[in-house]
Amino acid sequence: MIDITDIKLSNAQIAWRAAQDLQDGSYVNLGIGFPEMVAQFQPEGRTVTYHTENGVLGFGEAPPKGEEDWDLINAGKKAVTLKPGTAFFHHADSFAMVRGGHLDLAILGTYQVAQNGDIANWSTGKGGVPAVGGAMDLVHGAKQIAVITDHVTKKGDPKLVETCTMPLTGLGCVTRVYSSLAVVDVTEKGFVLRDKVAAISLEDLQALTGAELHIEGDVADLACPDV
Amino acid sequence: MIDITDIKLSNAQIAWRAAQDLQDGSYVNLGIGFPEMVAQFQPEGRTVTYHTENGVLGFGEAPPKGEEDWDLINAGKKAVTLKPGTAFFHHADSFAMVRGGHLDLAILGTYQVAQNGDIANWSTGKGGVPAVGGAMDLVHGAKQIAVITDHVTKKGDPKLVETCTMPLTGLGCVTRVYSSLAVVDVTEKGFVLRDKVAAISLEDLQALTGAELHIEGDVADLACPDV
Amino acid sequence: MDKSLSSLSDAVSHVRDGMTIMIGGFGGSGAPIELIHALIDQRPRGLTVINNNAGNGHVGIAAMIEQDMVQKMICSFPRSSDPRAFTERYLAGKIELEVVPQGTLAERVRAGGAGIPAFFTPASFGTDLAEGKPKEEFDGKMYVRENWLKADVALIKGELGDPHGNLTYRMAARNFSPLMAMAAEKTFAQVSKRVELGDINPEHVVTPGIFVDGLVTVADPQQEEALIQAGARYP
Amino acid sequence: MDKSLSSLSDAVSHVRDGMTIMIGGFGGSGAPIELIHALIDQRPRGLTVINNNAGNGHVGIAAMIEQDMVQKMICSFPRSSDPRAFTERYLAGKIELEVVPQGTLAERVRAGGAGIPAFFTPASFGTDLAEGKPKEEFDGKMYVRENWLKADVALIKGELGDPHGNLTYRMAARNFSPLMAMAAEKTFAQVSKRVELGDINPEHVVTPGIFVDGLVTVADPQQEEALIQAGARYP
Repeated sequence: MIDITDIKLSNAQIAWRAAQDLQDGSYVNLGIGFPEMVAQFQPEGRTVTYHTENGVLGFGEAPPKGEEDWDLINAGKKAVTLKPGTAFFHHADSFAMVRGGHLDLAILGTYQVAQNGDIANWSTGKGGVPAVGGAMDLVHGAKQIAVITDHVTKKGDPKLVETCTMPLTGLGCVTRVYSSLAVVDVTEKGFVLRDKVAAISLEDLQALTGAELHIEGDVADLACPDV
Repeated sequence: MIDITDIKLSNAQIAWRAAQDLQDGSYVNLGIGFPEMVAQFQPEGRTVTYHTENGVLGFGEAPPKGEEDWDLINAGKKAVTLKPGTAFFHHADSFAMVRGGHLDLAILGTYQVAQNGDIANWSTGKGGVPAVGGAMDLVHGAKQIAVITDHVTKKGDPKLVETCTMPLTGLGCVTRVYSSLAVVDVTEKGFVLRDKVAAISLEDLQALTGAELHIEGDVADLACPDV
Repeated sequence: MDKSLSSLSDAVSHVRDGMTIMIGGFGGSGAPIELIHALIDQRPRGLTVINNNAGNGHVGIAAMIEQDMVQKMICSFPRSSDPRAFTERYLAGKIELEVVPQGTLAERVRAGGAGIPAFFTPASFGTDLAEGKPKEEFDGKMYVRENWLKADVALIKGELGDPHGNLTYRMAARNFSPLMAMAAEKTFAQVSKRVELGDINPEHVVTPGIFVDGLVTVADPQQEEALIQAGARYP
Repeated sequence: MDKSLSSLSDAVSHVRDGMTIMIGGFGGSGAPIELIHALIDQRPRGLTVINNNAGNGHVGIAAMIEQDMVQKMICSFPRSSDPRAFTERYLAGKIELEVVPQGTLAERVRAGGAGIPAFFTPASFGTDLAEGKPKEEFDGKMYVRENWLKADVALIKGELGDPHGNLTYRMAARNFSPLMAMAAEKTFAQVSKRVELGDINPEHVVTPGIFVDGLVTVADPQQEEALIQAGARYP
């Protein structure tokens, strides 16, 4: 197995890379946890309006510690803030936005993503208490569904796979993967490699990926600042 | 045929009689046209909150001529007024109130009502332009569906019938009929006579009714003031 | 991000021949008269129009019909006061009509906006309007299955609008507009007053800006009901 | 007509053993802590509770579970911070769980309130949570059929409330409460401020009074999140 410890992107760098693709004027839902980090790297000069499942559109960043208002939280139950233009609405309206295809992009974490766009990100299938939250709605909601993830599990198993082996969240949903080693699109023909970190060879990257990586035209360098 | 010209109630008197049964604290939808008149006779000391399909709850009476605000209308497109406690909402919420069974009572006009509670009040079936409005929603909406109507058509045909011959609005919906000659409940066994105008005999009333009028206990006098 | 458009004609320029368009309003309350008249100036044809009514007098939707722009009306009540523009063409077989119970119409539009392709309602069960539709019993009561309605463009009228497209509505002028804003590919709103970002209390927003693609300020908008009473005609 | 109640215990006295109750809130935001604690004082048993979560710490719904009042939870996410009251009983087979995707949960509650017995959603298609449910294709995409959810009683928290029961909500504390108010046979709201009839602008009403059966004023309500962080425990 190739040791990628020194060449893979940090979570912050993955979030930074995903943030570079945020479109001006877009409406975006960031999944709870790691995906929330994407907002920190939103490029200057673009207006991105963030949606959260519990009924807020256009909220601002986290307040300083001690100044939280616990009636003003996001889906991860973290405190957020008001911004000019914020709107509140109830949960059915919130998921009308999701299910009705009104979001431009949702960025989610994942356990596995398959070459046909299937995603498994809600349950390890190992017992315990099942909990789904908004995951199964979100994967059908936005025009684009991106995932941000390590390229492999802690044990080194591929997270980009031919077929998900973990319990599915949704079928054929994911359109793009930002991993710690590559940016990959999910297309009709399967995974198409767009960017990879310069320090890894195509062969090694393929070896760490559970399904074929197709090449279409140039593969860009996945270069991220130290964030 | 019995001549009922001099003994039958006027429309205003039918509306007055229906109004006597309005319950304090109830939520009521009055169909467009004749049923709207019921509100004028609401007994003193009772609070009745009126709902209209186009998204207003708790509106007040018509404004003086010349003072209409055409953004503040009822389902009949007549101007109404604000009252303390009025609420506005959109059409889907308005029909959630209707369909969800939140209204206590809807009072509607009708062409025919059958002994099993079927109602035909939206189309004469004679061609022209079909138009249904909220009729088919309202008949399923409220806990009680009352109709106010002449007892017979202009040609003298019964409007309370065994089986509706005109296009149906809904099946088994109507719970009470306030007619120009009687108050009739729709029950498991069919029409049950509650009140009748004193000047008509039971036999004559039955002759003007297209289905059997059952008697359960006393039949009260249908006495109305000159309104 | 500023969704303000410089003119009414910009807003309606997205409407092309053969499109399905939703138009807000219930009678004159909430009817976006200026947007409709700007659309008439551009005269797209073969439109399917979704509104509660089918136009009255000679302005608004009735004027669209008189200009032969409308191929089909989807509405609940095409028979309110002076609907002659529609009635004449309908009886002559020159315009199609789909009559939908008012609550079902509202719910179908909401469903279109909310990504719900079908739902069950008791309305119309046992009537001519339920013919050919799937029926099913739930908890001892019969229901009819209805499908979502979507549109290419929605034209609506708001009261306040901010640069992100957040909207409020004036009194009962709200009616179908928040639903239509959700159900159309593109939604354009005329607003009586444009305000700055932050001027609308976030708790008072009725239509969040995500549902609005463009807005045009029309201060002192015309009221359809008043125009009809005055015998107005467009163009 | 004045729907004000004199005490929290009046409001919760309608809850009987074996009932299904909806409780507003998303985490601590909008959780009607005082109503829940008043309910705990009365200790009805065998309840089915519908909420987004399954309680955290030792207050609110978690405290109900600790008092063995809850037979079943219907929720989307029973695994937020410190859910141990639920988790222990669930793993011991002492409490039932129905996990519902969050958007489906919201829509099922709305459907219950709106008289829609069933609807189709794409959420959960192809997953374990769709097992045994009817599926159907619309416009080339697969959907799952879901049924309405109703309750005997809803307990919610509003910001302003007037004598007719018209309510507003504070910021994101709105979440499920307007839907639950529609879907329950009886809805009781604690409000942070009782105002006079007419004090709420009719355009700003979020839950019209028709959906509310009783309200109790709880000025300066406790915030569940703060209680949990402080390690509070009820009773």
